[in-house]
Order: sequence, then structure tokens, then C-alpha cells
Amino acid sequence: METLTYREALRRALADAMEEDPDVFVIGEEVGRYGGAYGVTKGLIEQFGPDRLIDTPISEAAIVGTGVGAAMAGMRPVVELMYVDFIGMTMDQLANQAAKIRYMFGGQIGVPMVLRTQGGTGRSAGAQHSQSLEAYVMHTPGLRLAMPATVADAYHLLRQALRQPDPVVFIEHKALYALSEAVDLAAPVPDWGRAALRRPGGDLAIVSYSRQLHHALAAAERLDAEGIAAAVIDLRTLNPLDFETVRGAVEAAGRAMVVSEGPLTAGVAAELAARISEECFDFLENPVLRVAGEDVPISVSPGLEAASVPTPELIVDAARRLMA
Amino acid sequence: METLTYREALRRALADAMEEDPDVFVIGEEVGRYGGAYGVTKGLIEQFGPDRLIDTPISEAAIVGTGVGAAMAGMRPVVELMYVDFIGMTMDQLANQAAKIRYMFGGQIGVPMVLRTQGGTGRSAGAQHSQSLEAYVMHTPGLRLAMPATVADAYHLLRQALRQPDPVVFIEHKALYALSEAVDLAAPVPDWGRAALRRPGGDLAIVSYSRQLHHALAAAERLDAEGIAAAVIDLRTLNPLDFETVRGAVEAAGRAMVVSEGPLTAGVAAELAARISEECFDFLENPVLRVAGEDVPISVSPGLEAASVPTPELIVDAARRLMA
Amino acid sequence: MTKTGPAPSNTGLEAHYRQMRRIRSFEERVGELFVRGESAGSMLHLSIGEESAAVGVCSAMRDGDTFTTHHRGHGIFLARGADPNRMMAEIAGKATGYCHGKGGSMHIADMSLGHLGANAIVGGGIPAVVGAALAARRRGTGQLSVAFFGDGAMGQGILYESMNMAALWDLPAVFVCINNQWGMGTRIDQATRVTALHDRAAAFGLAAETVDGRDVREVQAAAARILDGARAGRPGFLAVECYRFFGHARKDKSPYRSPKEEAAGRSRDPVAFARDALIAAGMAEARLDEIDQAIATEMEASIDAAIAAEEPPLQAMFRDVFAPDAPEPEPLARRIDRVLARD
Amino acid sequence: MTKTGPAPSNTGLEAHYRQMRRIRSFEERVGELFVRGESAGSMLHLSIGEESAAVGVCSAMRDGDTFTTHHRGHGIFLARGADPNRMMAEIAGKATGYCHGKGGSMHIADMSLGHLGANAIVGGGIPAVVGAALAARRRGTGQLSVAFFGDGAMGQGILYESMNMAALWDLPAVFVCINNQWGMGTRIDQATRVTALHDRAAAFGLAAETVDGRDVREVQAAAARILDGARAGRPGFLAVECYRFFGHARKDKSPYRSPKEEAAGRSRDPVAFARDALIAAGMAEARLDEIDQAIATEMEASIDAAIAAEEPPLQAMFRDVFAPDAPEPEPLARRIDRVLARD
Ligand SMILES: Cc1ncc(C[n+]2csc(CCOP(=O)(O)OP(=O)(O)O)c2C)c(N)n1
Ligand SMILES: Cc1ncc(C[n+]2csc(CCOP(=O)(O)OP(=O)(O)O)c2C)c(N)n1
Ligand SMILES: [Mg+2]
Ligand SMILES: [Mg+2]
Repeated sequence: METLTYREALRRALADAMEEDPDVFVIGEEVGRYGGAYGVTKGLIEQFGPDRLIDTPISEAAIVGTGVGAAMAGMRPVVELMYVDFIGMTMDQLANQAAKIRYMFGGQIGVPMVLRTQGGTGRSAGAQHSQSLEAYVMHTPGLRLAMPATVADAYHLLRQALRQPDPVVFIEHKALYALSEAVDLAAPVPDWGRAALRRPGGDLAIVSYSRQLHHALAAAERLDAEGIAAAVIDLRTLNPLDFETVRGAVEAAGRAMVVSEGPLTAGVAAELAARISEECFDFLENPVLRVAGEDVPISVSPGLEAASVPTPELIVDAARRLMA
Repeated sequence: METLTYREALRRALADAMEEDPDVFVIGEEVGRYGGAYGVTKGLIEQFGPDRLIDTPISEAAIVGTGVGAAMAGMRPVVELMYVDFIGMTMDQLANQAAKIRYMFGGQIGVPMVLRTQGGTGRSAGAQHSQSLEAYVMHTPGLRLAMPATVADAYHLLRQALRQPDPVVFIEHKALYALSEAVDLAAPVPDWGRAALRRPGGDLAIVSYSRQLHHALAAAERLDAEGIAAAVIDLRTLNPLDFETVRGAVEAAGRAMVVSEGPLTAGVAAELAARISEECFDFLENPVLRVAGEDVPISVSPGLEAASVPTPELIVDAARRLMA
Repeated sequence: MTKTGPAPSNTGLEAHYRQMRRIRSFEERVGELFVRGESAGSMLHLSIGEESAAVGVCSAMRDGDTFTTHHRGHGIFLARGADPNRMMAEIAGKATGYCHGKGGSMHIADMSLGHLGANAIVGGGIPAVVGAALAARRRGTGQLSVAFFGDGAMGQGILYESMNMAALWDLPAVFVCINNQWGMGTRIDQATRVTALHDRAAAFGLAAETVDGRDVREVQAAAARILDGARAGRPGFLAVECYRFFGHARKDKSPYRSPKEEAAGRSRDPVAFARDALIAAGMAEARLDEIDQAIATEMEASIDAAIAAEEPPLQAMFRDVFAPDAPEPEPLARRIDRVLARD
Repeated sequence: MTKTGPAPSNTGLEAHYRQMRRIRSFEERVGELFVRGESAGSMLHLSIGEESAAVGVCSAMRDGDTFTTHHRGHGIFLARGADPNRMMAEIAGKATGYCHGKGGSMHIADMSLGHLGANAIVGGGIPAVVGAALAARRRGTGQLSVAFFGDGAMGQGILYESMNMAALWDLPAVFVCINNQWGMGTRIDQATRVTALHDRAAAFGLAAETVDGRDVREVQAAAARILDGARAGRPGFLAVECYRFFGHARKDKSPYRSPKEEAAGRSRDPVAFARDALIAAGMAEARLDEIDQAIATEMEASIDAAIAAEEPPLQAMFRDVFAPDAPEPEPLARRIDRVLARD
């Protein structure tokens, strides 16, 4: 066991992958000399040199496109998009190119690129630096989507992502970088595409991912004190989506809640709720509750920011009502 | 009554709006001399001149940004994006700028811009020219979203969109341009934001919009012959979403199906199904069925293309099973 | 409909000095706000060292002209007449701020001053000036529109798209690149092979110049040339060479650059240069000290007011997603109640 | 790992002529496929009039070099060795096509020939060459990567972002603009103020030239200069001036341009020019007719084969969304069955 932060685990995953495979390289704004806006790549340029930690101009669209071309040419690029909020500039390269190349070209080639980025609230960074945009990615056929919530997953999901033959969007949460956990990286982890039951419980199934997992766990703890046993599932990857694990917990409990930081409407929570509602219909005693971000931009005011996304209190409150 | 095509109705709406309001202008690729890739703006440059039908270079991002600036400066731009598939290049201007300006700036100003575009399958146009990407828009707080299915709505929704104080994404369907209907444009139409019950029916509620409305209506016709009375709702706008009309039909029927051309996962159908499932829970006798696009890119092969999105046959088949 | 005002008058060196000193003083207070833990976040980008770009260009603008800025735009906004109290309150995320605490430092705006908005997206505010210029031209208002951005934005394709359209349509639009040599930890020559940035604009047909930002009068003169040309239908580009005195944002200590380089950069201080020039022209140092003191007092007040101001009420969260007459989004908690009521 | 091959040898005028004639003939057959209602859709962009750009540049490329093309890329692909039968089948949307009927005219590719893909997004394929060039440089393969695009793509910001990065990193990348004077119904001077396109590339530090496309030998010579430079680490840009003989896509009759202009444009036919040059150099017309005839026969066969070929099976729809070992997306009909089974 060792104690690592989420940030360190990501860095370790990059370093280990780069050690192992000379084709892996990191490219993006400030990834080299600066060490990444959130410090994830700090020190790696000293270890691997500027050819493998490539600092770029501020050109998100072409950076992602460069990753696409490098991946097609047989490399394993890790493209860093400093904030997921900047995905709007890259959506053509991501959704029309990376996601469709294997398909359009009849299976000739894949685009084994990992797009690392981070999102979410928690730093008073305002409307253009605090979003949770995973739904855009989840909605796009051809893209894989991983969102680690734990330190171990920061490491393992990134390693696994770097073994995928197809483009993976890998979204970290800015409020988790300092999360510190004792981990044994040699211990077995779920395979790529498998969800993790982070807490068992037979009264209610809470399905979540990324930072909201921690809110869900905190809520489950409090609910436990009230006699409500909530199972908490960490999806880990949204594509592939491990619905079987969700189904098991939901059918056992008969009540389900999905928790996502992204805006409610047409978001990830909608997909999960729709899918649970249709597939577990006969088992549900109450509607599947969506606990998600409000349908508003994020304010810079810390008070408004915090209130714009689910809190443990909201989850507890919703769970109580769901059980009533 | 007069007979118009969807294309002509759109053109008429633009012409009437431009007659009425000197601040309305159209800007985009090939909107002037060429008359629009799908001929919608044909003839307008002769009538209104090149200052009001502005042909641009191929610069989608800056074109949308130009619309944003013009709208902030008090004009009423109609920005044409030739294919909704190109939205990836404009998402930053659309989702980070247009959608958030009113909010970020504390309500000082709005962005009364209409982004006209078209999407969908039907022309063997391949993976980058056949998509249904409305879910990206629906998921973005701050954007309105209108998707006309009928000739009358092509006219009225566009006129209404041009009266909105906020950005409206207006998505036409490429397979509808030649749709011809006898319409009385002076007859009353539902207000902006109201859905239309296009066909009453007490056994099953089918909720749809854009081209799939026609598939739903064709299916309802066939189901009628089998003794199944399906109500068919045309949402008209996805934001605002008229859930009350949906609720009424679903609660009366107890069975619901949503039909959308966009990819299934995390799409518009997910939002509608999730919402119906949660809000009409006690009325549902069966799960809400999602009939949507397959989670695949669109092929150029006409056979594969047609099979990638819902057909009347699939809707009929699904409805039969839902009623069984 | 806003029309453009008369040519600016208050453009002597003393006036420039005052404006630059106000910016410097304001930014120092912003730094203090951060240190006191009262700013909303740490994404505070100080424009210290770039005052001549803001003041030189803005003093060539007229009332009614519009502009957008980048994330390092406090100085530009002040030079266009912003109220430092409302600015500071906004930076602190307070209800009394320009945007009621929703926007913050990177999303500050005041339509009544022609400020169409700061932007946290590098390059994000650039195309809006094409639209504003198009509107001005169509309405014959005589207004022009100026996009301010950093050298980092030279990496963004949307800049070239925007310049191309402005040139194609002969718009009253100006693109001002505040070249402070750095974009975060990337020096300009680490971001591009050709650091003569104006060549790129010229290649699209814009009138393009580069000016040294040390002497605000030179910036003002160059800006006047470019802006006058744009108002007459020849859009322009101006690169102002200066230096980012401090880190990228409040927490950044710039470990990636040498103290020697920093000392050289800071020695080209436009505020000190103007002060020396005023003294050389015969102005008493005591008079300058008085000016500085009055400004310091003004700016000091803004910080106290910002700290004392109210937080925005929680209900503000649902306001202004859409225009006021539209229903607000339903708060999640209310929605959950409703859904579970199942009556 | 692919390495680059030796310098090309088959670059005499006769070889060029053959290649250009093959392209011309192929494109005529594509037009016929459309007229016979056998193409998948009408989005067929013929490169007639631009053969010298394809052949001139491609003949300066080596085996192992990679490239991307725009939507009007049939000629380029043929010039790099494509099989016209598999191309025609792809254009007809058939299972025997390069992409099994999923890609079509605008999304054709062959990795074994270094073709990283045609693109239906104007400018969409450009940055991939930066990545491919980066890979080649890192692996020391000697390969270079060429982006082919039209004058319309000069409006896309991503081009400038890509050129800037290529120049910054001294990559073996070349940007080839096939300037056929039109982007759909927009003439180049209606899309930009400065039609000397290579200036823009030079402003980013690329070696940049413009060449008249009438004489394929000149194109080849210019391309050789630019490509050799790029292989040695100085990325380049080449604009080839030519004319789009026909409408934008198969249905477009170009009502927006004058017959006079078209006649002038078509009079600069690179195929006819090469033919005349060969005759002037002593080649017998009969020999040329023979060549033409053999090519016509070859191309004619491709159309029949394409029409006769099988449609892709419906199950192919779910294939290749992800790599073969991953589960395919569940077909909707099966999902509905499953959900409603409710066992
Ligand atoms: C699209 C986008 N990419 C990256 C960033 C992160 N970022 C913020 S400021 C900055 C550097 C900008 O440099 P420059 O344009 O020179 O402005 P300066 O900070 O020097 O004033 C970067 C990379 C961003 N905010 N937006
Ligand atoms: C991003 C994008 N915008 C617009 C279009 C529609 N479109 C297809 S080709 C074309 C003109 C392109 O002109 P050019 O680049 O000169 O190529 P050419 O057709 O002349 O070969 C346009 C506008 C597109 N396919 N992609
Ligand atoms: Mg800078
Ligand atoms: Mg062209």
C-alpha cells in the first residue's frame, strides 16, 4: 500500500505507460515545461524529454487533429485538453474525425488516442471553466468515455484507456486532484468497461461516477445512520457502460437514483434513468430519480457554483423521499 | 389555403421577417448568390440585396461568432450552418458564447440569433453530412431548439424563433424540403413552446418531432387499421419543452413511445423517456420505449443509411409489442 | 441606436499616466483581494506591465465604439471608463458587481460602455467584433469594434477566420494583440516560428503594425492610425509589444522564466516611462505623488466595498438563463418533490 | 513500421499524361454512374481540370508518404495508386468498395497506400498530417505527409493552426491548396481580400509557392522543391492554380458563373496541354489515342463491376464502430424485444 493523490496516480499511469511503450507521448498546452495546468504532468518532461511531452500553441482543434493523425500513423498519443469546456473547439476533430474514422473507412484503421481532460465545478472558475460535458461524448458513437472517481482508477483507467484500440475521452474532475488515498496498485481492479459496486445496500441503488461518487458515498453513509441501506455504483466508464452491474443493484433494491454533475436535461442522468426505467420496469417501486446539475451555466460566485450541482445533502434528501 | 413546400415556407418566413424588420439579415455559406445548399434562400438576394444575404467564406466558427456579435449589437442575424454536422466547429461560439452571454453578464444583454441548419438522413450523404445532433443543443442551458416537421411550422416556428430574445437553434430536416402541404398561414398555430397533438388516440402515446413525426403518423395510420389508437405528438420545440401536452397523452394512454432520429444513447429520446418515466410513473403499464437512431455513424450506402434510423415499420412493430 | 462619439480629447501624457496608474493600482488591489481570500477563485490575470496597450488603444477609441477583451482585460475595461467598485465586486463574486457575481474577472462586461464582454476562452471574443462592426456599418453609426487579445490567441484559428471576413467586407473592425511575450508558461517563440505577428494580418489584407508598448504615446499614435483607417473601411491589426510582469494567474510564480528575463521585461515599465517623461517635461514629482495617492485611495475603497458587499442570493442561479419573461428552469429540489409527490 | 521509399522515377511527361488521362476518364465514368442512378447520392465532386495538381504533386511523393484529401480527391487517390474498381464500387456504396460502401466518394481511404482519408469536412483532414508527420519524424522513417485541400479551406482556422504547428516543429508536412478558383458558388475573390494565398503560409514560416497548374511538369517541379524541403525539415505550402471545369457537385450546373469564364478556365486544360506537348515533342497522335482508349476500357470496366457488385449486408451497420473484439452496439429491434420480453 502506498498513499497517492489522484494527480500523482495519473502521473504515474502516464509515466508507466511511457516507459512501457515508446509510442506513447503526451501533447497539449502547457503539458511539458509547465507541467500541466493542474500539475498532472509535472516532472515528466525531465524524465521523457520534450519529444514525448509536446507543448503546443493554443490551438485546440489542430491539437486534437494532430492526435488523430499520429494515432493513425501508429503512435499512442495522449492529447491533453486543458479544460473539457474547450471541447467545443475540438468537436469536429473529435466527433467527425476520431470517432468515425474506423467506421467510415470500413474498419481499415482505428484511432487509438486518449483525450485527457478535466471538468466540473469547485474552483470558482466560472461558466467557461467549470462544465461537465460528458454527455456530448457519451452521445457520440465511436467514442469511449472514462471518468475516474478514485485514486486507483485514476491510475488503472488511464492505463486501460491507453490499451484501447479506439479513441477514449478521459475526463478527470478538477476537485479530485488532491484526493489522497492509500492504494495498492498491484491489487486486482475491475476490467475496462466494468462498473464497481463501491458500497452494497439493498434498499436503494445509487448510480454515479466521477466526483459525484464521493457525494453519493457520503450520502449513503448518512442514510445508513437512518436505517436506509443504499448501494453505490461507480460506473467508471460511461462507454462501455456496464449495465448489468446497475441492473443487479436496481432490481435488488427496487429503487434507483442516478447522480451526475452534468446538466439534467438530455444528460448522462437522462440516459441512465431512461435505461433503468425501461430495463428494470417491473422491479421499480418508485420512479428513478435524476439528481443532476441544474440546467444553468455555472456562476463564478462560490455560493451559486456549489448550489448548481448535486450536494450530499440533496442526495440524502432525495433518497429519503424516494424511500418514503 | 395555398400549397407550399417546406422549403418555400422557410423562404417565405425569412422574406416576411426581413420585410418587417430591417435588422433581420441572413449570413452563411452560399446563402446569397447560390441560394443555399438546399435552395431555401433562393431569390432572396435579388429581393433584399447582398447586405442582407451575406455570403461568407468557409469559416463556421467565426460565422457563428459574427452572428453573436451582430445580435449583441442589436441586429437579428439568421446564421445558416449548411449542415448540422458542422456544428462541431461552432460549439464553442454556440455553447460557450451565445448560450451563456446573458447569464454570465448578469442579464445585461441577450443574443437574439437564430442558427438555421439542417440535419438527418435521406440523401446518402455519409457520416459527416447526415447526423441528427439536436441532443448536443438540448443539453446546453441557454439555447432554444426548434425542429419543424410540417410546412406550416416551417413558416411559423421560424417566424416565432425570430421573435425570441435568446439564441434559437433551428434544425430543418433535409428529407422534408420537398414536402408539400396545403396550408393556410393565417390560421392559428400553437404558440412558441407548445407541442401539437397531431393525431388523437387513447391506447398509446407516440412523442416525436421533425421527420420522424411523419414516420410516427404513418405508423399510427397502420396501427389504427389493427385497432390500436395511437396519439401522435409533435414537440415542435425541444426547448422550451411542452411536457404538459406529453403528460396528458401519456397518462391517458398508459403506454408511451418516443421516436427520434438521433442516436439512442444519451440522446433526445433518453431525455423524453426519462422524463415520462419519472413524471408519469403511476400511469405506465409498460416501459416507455425509445425508438431512435442506432448508435452508429451513418453509412453512405443507401441501404445501411435507411436502416440506421427508425422506419415506420419499426415503429409499428414496436407499438404492437408495446400493446401486447 | 448607439452612434459613435467625437474624436477623443483627453489624450495628453498626463491623462494617459493617470489612466495607467489607475490600472496599475487597481490590479495591485486585485492581487490583495486574492491574498485576503476574498476573490472568487484564483483565476485572476493581472495586466500589470500592459497598461500602455490598454490606455494607448482605448484613448484612440470613441464613445459608442464597442470592444471585447480576453481574460486579462481589467485594464482595458478601466481605460474605457469602468467603475472600479463594480469591477472589484464582480471579481469578488458579489451581487453588486457588474454581472451580479455570476461572471467574475473573466466574464465582466458593461454594454453601456460598449464592452461586449471579457472571455475565458482564448480567442473566444474575437469574432463578435466582426458582427458588431457589421451592425455598425449597416446602420451607419460610425462605430468601430475592437477585439483585444493576447499573443496566445495567435494560435487560434478563429482569429484568422475573423480577420479574413473583416478584410473581405471592409469592416470597421480592429484586432489588437497585446503581445506580452508569454501565454501561460509558453514564450512566444515557443508557440510560433515567426514572431513578427503583424505579417499574418497583412497577408489577409489588413492594415497591420507592431508598436513598442513602452511609450504610451507611440501606442496611441499607432492605434489612432489603425483605428482611423478602420473607421474609414480598412480594418486593421495592431500588435503592442510589452511584458507580463507577473505570473499567468495569481498563483503562478513563473518558475519557467529567468529572473534576468523578468528584470529586463519589467525595466520596460510603461507607467514608470510615462512618469519619467512627465518629470522630464517639467512636472513636479510631488504633483505626481499626489495623483498616485488619490488613485490609491480610490482603489483602496473598491476593495473594502467589494469585501463588504452581499453575495448573490441563491435564487439568482435560475435567473437570466433566458430572458426575464420566460419561465426559469425548475430547481432540482422542487422537481424531485413534485415527481415524488405522485398525487 | 512503414519507411519511405526511394525518390520516384516514373515522372516523365508521358507518365504524367497517362495518369492525368486516367483521372479524367475515371471522373467521367463517375459522372456516368450518377446519371445512371447508380451512385450513392449526388455528392460527387469531380476533379476534372485539376489533374495536374494531383499528378504533379503525387509524382513528387514517395512510397510510404502519407496524405489526406478533401471531398474532391478521386484524382489524388488515383495518382497515388488507387484501384479504380474499388474506388468506383465505393462511390456506388457497394460492399466491394474500399470502405465496404460505408464511406463513399467523400470518405474513401486506403491505409496501405498511405491515404489517411478523404474528408467531407472542409479543412477536416488537414491537422492529421501534422500528427502523421510528427510520427514519421519521431520514428525517423523519412516519410512525409501531405494535406490536399481546396481554396475554400483557406477560410478554415484549423489550417492556420496546423501550419503554425508544422512550422514550429520543423515537420515533414506539406500543405497543398488546389486553387480551382471556386468553393461551391463562391469565387476566390468573394471569399478573401488577398488571393495570393501562399503569403499566408509564408507568414507562419513555411516555404510557400504558387504554381500555375496548366503544365504538370511545372507543378511537379514546384512540388519537388517543396516536398524535398519538407523532408529535410522545412514544411511547405504549395498553391496550384487551376479551374473547376464543372459544377461543385454532380447536380450543380454553375449558374453563378459566366460561360465566358468557364470557357477561359477550360481552355487551360492540363490534360490537353500535356497531350499537345507530347505531340509537339514528336509523339504520334495515334499512340496517344491508343493510350486513351486503353484507359477508357479500363475505366469502363470499373463502372460495370461497381453496378454489378453487392450491397453491404445490413449487419455491416453495426460493424467497425469499435475494434472487432469489442461487442457491437445492440440493434434497436433486438433491444426492443428484450426490453418488452420482461421476463
Ligand atoms: C481556448 C482556451 N485554451 C486555453 C486556455 C487556457 N489559457 C488561459 S490564458 C492562456 C494563455 C493565454 O496567453 P495570451 O493569449 O498570450 O494571453 P495572456 O495570458 O498572456 O494575457 C491559456 C493557455 C483558455 N482559457 N482557453
Ligand atoms: C466544414 C464544411 N463547411 C462547408 C461544407 C460544404 N462544402 C463542401 S465543399 C465546399 C466548397 C469547398 O471549396 P474548396 O475548398 O475550394 O474545394 P473545391 O470544392 O473547390 O474542390 C463547401 C462549402 C463542408 N463540406 N464542410
Ligand atoms: Mg500573452
Ligand atoms: Mg475550390
